[in-house]
Amino acid sequence: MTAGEPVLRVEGLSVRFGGHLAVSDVSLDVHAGSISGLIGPNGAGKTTTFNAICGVTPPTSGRVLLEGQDLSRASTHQRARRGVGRTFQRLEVFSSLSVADNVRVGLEIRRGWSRRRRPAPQFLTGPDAFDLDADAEVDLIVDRLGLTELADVPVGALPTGSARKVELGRALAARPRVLLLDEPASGLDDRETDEFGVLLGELAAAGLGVLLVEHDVALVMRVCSELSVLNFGQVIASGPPAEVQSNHAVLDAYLGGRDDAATVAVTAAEAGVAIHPGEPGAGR
Amino acid sequence: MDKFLTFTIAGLSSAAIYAIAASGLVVTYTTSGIFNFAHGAFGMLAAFTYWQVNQAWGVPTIPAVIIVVFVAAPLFGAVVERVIMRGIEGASEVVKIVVTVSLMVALLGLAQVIWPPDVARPVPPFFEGRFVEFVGVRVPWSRLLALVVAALVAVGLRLLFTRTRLGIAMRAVVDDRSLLQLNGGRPGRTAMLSWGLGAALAAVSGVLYSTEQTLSAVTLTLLVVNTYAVAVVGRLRSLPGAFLGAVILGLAQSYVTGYINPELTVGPIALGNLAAALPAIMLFTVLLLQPEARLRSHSVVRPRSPQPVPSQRTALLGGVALVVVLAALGSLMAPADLILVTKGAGFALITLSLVPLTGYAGQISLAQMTFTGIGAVAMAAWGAGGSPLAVAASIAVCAVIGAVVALPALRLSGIYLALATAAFALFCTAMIFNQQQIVSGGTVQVPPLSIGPFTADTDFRQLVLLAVVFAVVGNLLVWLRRNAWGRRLAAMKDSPVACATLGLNLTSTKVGVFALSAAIAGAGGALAGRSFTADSFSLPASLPVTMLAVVGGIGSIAGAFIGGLLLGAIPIASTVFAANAIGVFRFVSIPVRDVLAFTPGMMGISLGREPDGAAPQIAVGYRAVGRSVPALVVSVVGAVTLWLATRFGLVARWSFVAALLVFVVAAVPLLPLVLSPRTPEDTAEPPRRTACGLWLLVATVAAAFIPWVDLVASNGVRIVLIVVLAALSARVAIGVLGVTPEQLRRPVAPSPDLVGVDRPLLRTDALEATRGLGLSEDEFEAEVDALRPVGVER
Amino acid sequence: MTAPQSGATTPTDDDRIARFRSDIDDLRIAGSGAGEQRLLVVGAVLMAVGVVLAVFGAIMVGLNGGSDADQRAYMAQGSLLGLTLAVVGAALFVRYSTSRFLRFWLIRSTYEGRANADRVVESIRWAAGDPDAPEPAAPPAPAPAVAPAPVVPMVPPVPPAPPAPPAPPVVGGPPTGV
Amino acid sequence: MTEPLLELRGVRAGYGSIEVLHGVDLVVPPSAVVALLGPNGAGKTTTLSVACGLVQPTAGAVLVAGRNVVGVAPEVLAQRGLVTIPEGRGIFPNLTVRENLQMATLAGTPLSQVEEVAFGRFPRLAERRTQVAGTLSGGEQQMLALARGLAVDPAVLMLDELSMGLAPLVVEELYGIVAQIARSGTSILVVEQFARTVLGVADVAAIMVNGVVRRVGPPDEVEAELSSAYLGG
Repeated sequence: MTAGEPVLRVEGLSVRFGGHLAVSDVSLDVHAGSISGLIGPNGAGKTTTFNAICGVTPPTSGRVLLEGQDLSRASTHQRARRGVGRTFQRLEVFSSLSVADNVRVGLEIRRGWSRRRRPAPQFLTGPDAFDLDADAEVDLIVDRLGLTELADVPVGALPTGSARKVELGRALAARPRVLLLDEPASGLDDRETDEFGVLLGELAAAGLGVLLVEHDVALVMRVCSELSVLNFGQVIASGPPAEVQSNHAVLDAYLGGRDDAATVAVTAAEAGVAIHPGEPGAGR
Repeated sequence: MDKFLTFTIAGLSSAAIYAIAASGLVVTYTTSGIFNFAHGAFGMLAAFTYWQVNQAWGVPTIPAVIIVVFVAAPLFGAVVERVIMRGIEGASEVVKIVVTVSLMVALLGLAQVIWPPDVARPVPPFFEGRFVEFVGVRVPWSRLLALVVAALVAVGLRLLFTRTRLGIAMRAVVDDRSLLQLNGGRPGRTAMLSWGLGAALAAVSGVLYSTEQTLSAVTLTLLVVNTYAVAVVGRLRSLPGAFLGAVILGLAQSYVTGYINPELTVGPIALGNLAAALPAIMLFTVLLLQPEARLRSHSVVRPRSPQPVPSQRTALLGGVALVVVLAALGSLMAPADLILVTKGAGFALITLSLVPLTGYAGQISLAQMTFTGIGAVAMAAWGAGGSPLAVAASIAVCAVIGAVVALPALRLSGIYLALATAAFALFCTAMIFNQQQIVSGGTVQVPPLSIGPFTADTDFRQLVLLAVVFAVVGNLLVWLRRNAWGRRLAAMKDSPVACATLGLNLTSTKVGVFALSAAIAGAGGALAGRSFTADSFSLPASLPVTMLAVVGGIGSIAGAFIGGLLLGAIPIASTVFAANAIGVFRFVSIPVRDVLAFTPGMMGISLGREPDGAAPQIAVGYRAVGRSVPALVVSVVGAVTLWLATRFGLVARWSFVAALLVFVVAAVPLLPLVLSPRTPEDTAEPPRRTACGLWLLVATVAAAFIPWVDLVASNGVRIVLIVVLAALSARVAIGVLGVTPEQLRRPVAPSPDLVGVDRPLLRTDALEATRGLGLSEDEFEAEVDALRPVGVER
Repeated sequence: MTAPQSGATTPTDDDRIARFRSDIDDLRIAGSGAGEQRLLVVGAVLMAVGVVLAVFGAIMVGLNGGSDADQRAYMAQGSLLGLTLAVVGAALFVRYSTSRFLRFWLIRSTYEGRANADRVVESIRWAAGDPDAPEPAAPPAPAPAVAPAPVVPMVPPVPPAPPAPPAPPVVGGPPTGV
Repeated sequence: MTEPLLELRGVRAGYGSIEVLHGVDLVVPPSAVVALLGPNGAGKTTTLSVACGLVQPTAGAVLVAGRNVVGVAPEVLAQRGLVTIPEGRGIFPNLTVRENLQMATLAGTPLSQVEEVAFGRFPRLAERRTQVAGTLSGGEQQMLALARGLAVDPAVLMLDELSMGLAPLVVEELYGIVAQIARSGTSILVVEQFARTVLGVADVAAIMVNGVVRRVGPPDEVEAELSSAYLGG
């Protein structure tokens, strides 16, 4: 779809926790102005991939490139400053601060260092918003997310759906170049999910690269232009949604595998299970 | 060579004691997740109990050891876990630290009440007078005993944790608490056992140590700081690491004592105290070597209610009011009272230093008095004539030192900052405040500030100065909190990981706030304008600051003021209260003064659960009173009753003042909550509300019947004490209730469940009800059948 | 594939289930009643302590000895505090013992009311010719595999907050039906 | 005696202010295998946590053998025979295989019996009895977890995502064992994302979406709806 240099490129990323390989050799591209989806069953390693991209969990191997620059040595906050923004699967809002203040913190942290970075694209605030003062920019973002009436309410008192929007607004206030969204639609009702899909489209149109982890596959199919499917920490399929949807490997990943002699032999050997046609444990 | 061997053996035997103590610490920390700052106090209590049993009551050594180590100590540990620690499971780290620190202070106070420190209590070493010749060195059996016991402990713990189901279950709790439950294990019981075990190990180390050194409550309690340093080598979690740390520290201390000439000096600092400073040095070294802690997303902490930030206008008005009121009071006070109040105001400034650190940013420091001390020492050195420049320089020094101290610990989690500051306090006591060259004669005389024509050379002027400084700093903090930096601190407290992914450098932000806090504490020292004893900068003096700041309410300026007042008032109260027992206290022959010695600790323990403090809750409470008819009625009836009781001579006049104040400050604001019917989202269950109501009633009645006139001689002190009593009653009530301001704000709705029916009724409920009514099950079934349409089969 | 416990046959399984049922029946479930039970005890204890304190205070005052201050202190700490405690304890005790009784009584009456209402509704539906309505005289339809078990009719989740009667726990008329 | 051994009625539950279950009704009759299916995020694991007592529901009732057990500690239920093998391998990763089995004895089964069942059924575990469980392969870990379910003779067994991260053949073998346990009369509630693997074993299937049980029925009837529940179209 979008040609040219990806805004975020993940190359051969692996994360190992003790003996457990949570993410194994994952490569992804996210292009500016498009939404890429990352789906997969529970425990497939989606959130770990996110953590490794934004530096919360150190990867065992692999590289993360933002606009061609290697971020592998940067700390979490340095990556954020370069333009990696994210939301969290389990909400990480500032629950004692009001909605407006949550957004303002994101904005203020950005303003603290943005001079050292070339101007970032703006989202939600419209094209003429470059010289806005902080209050006006916060108001614009809050307004655009439909939270104006709740602006002074502490986020801790909000329902999940609204809190997720706050988290999104806060991430956008930092004006990232690529945004990692970890299940942003959970906790939203159907109408809110539809609105959220529209909002995502607008963000992409404004030039943001979005990597979306989401359970609501309908939403993913609707908004994403690229889709990667993760299982056992590996990318088992990627491509346009329609292609992925009809891919047998994906259906198997979600619904459970059918017998396939070749994979059975290999995987069984890996798992250290002896295959006996009949009774395996007659040891009584 | 002989000398080397001698010191090696001495070092190893103290290493053995450290190792035993540290293994107890590690066992409790890993299995219950609570770092027990009172571990040393457990050991101290055990050592004193051993003295009591063995020396005072004459029980022979072996039964005495069994009683103390195998019976009393484990029991004590288990009770502490059940009564105190279980309640703070899942609370924030600050709360856990404050509660265990409070326990340490309380135990220290308790020990001093039971075993007054002015009596020498020698404990003879085990196997006294028996030696082993070893390569020409005479080694006492007691030294060897320590080594043997340490080896036994190591082997025993290893066996426990690998061979017994109980020990394996303790490890399993760490792995996966809920899975253990699903297996049918009881984490609660496991935790009690691990605290019992921890306390027993503390007892072993305490008893062993007391036979080597003199029996002193403070020394034994502070031994725990050495233990921290030792345990940190194993990242507080590994037993072999702790044993290794113990060997390093034990040997290092022994060699330093043996080989470094105490007369040797570096600048003004004599190296005679280096051995005492070694744990701190070791702790810092180890902290520097630790890899940076991983950001944990979503650390599960009990959700707290957000605190309203006062407007700048309110803060300004409050500041002016504070200065005016204090000036007015001060001008009327007798000189003796004035000194005490001025002292209290100084403490208030020091507790204020914890507001940005603990209140805003959620970090903790146990060394605030140390920074005060550095400020005071610097001012004493440079500030002859009270130059404002010297004050600025002293404050700047504190800020810089604060930043340096915090840097290694802040990369790690909150517990390490607490450890590092505790170690720093000990280090400074040894290397600065106990140095004759720096603090001659054990006192620091801080020159009063002098700006132009104003010199704070009288107590009254000093009071006004402190009030002004408090108001200015308070306003500055409110301004900070309302602006970008303060928002960042609050955000960081709520979710560090989110801040990092927005681009905030957590370490530099934390270092900044720690430096600010150290600077304010330093200002408290530099501006105090009085003489301090070196003791007042020690770790035991710092702990109550942190504790009472949290008790007063760490999130707000007013809370800090209450905390400071408490801090000032408790020593005052214990000096002015009659040393003889009054009333029912006479029967246990405990003077009131001694009771006061361990109350601060008890307060911290009971109140640490609600770290936002009393002030905001009280403020919100008054607004709710107007909306609740029963609360209004009870308020009026209560006040009238008090007045009538006074009118008819049941209550003395000062007691009337006290009771009225307690009633108005503590009871009235909480009445709406105590009286309101229960709502579904109400977290305060009925028993807690009843307990709160009971406490308020008792506090008011007690205030009315305490014979204030006989207790205290001076009117000024009476006022201070009554205010403190009122604030405390409110604070305890809020602690008991566990309320949040929202609950007070919520309109009072009629209850759907006056008789407690709050869930769907089931067949089993009906059956139980029937049993309760005295009917048999058959009768019940018969009735059910009777209700059925004719012909329906069961 | 054989079952791990090869001897496991159906009768023992039924035994297992029966044992499980009786195990669960034996559970002492700490419902909302436990806290109240405790308060009931607290009330009783407070009463006792209060009385003891009061008597003690009275004796000490009567014996006199000591200063005026002591006298007053005893009076305060002993008698008055003791009496207060006794009164509070008694109040607690009465409050929770009544509420216990009232709750049982309410449960019973709502339970009966509900069963009654169900019966009436069923009759009406049946009378109106609703084909799904169980004939009042017939046994309830056999439960499908996942249908709610044939527990006797249930009272629905707490009646939606009726404006509650005033404070002291109802001694008015019983709620007729729900 | 058809009263269900486990029943959830109108259960609402969540974490903090986030409600995950919006009124779940579910019945596990005696000696039946009930499969709870649904896409991730639907609330299956939370449902299980409520059923075993780890999470307190904010509304509704959990009936075990007809009694409401809301508020009863999970260990008490576990000791009486409500056995749960939680998501992500129900093992203690830092304990050895033997020590893990020792933990299975907390519910009252003697160690000899637990080992006999575990090692008899999974000889591979016997070879690795001193190995730390976290270093076992995924399949072996799950066997270790399942060994507990086999050995302690549960009345109700709840399994969460037995197949997570395992190869299909291993999953099949594990479910073969589940079927055996079911045949011995234990009631089983299986939570599974990989629907096809359990449908053959289950007597009843329930599809859960967005915190409510959307459909309950025999597996073959429910299967048709699976793909729409998972892939949204």
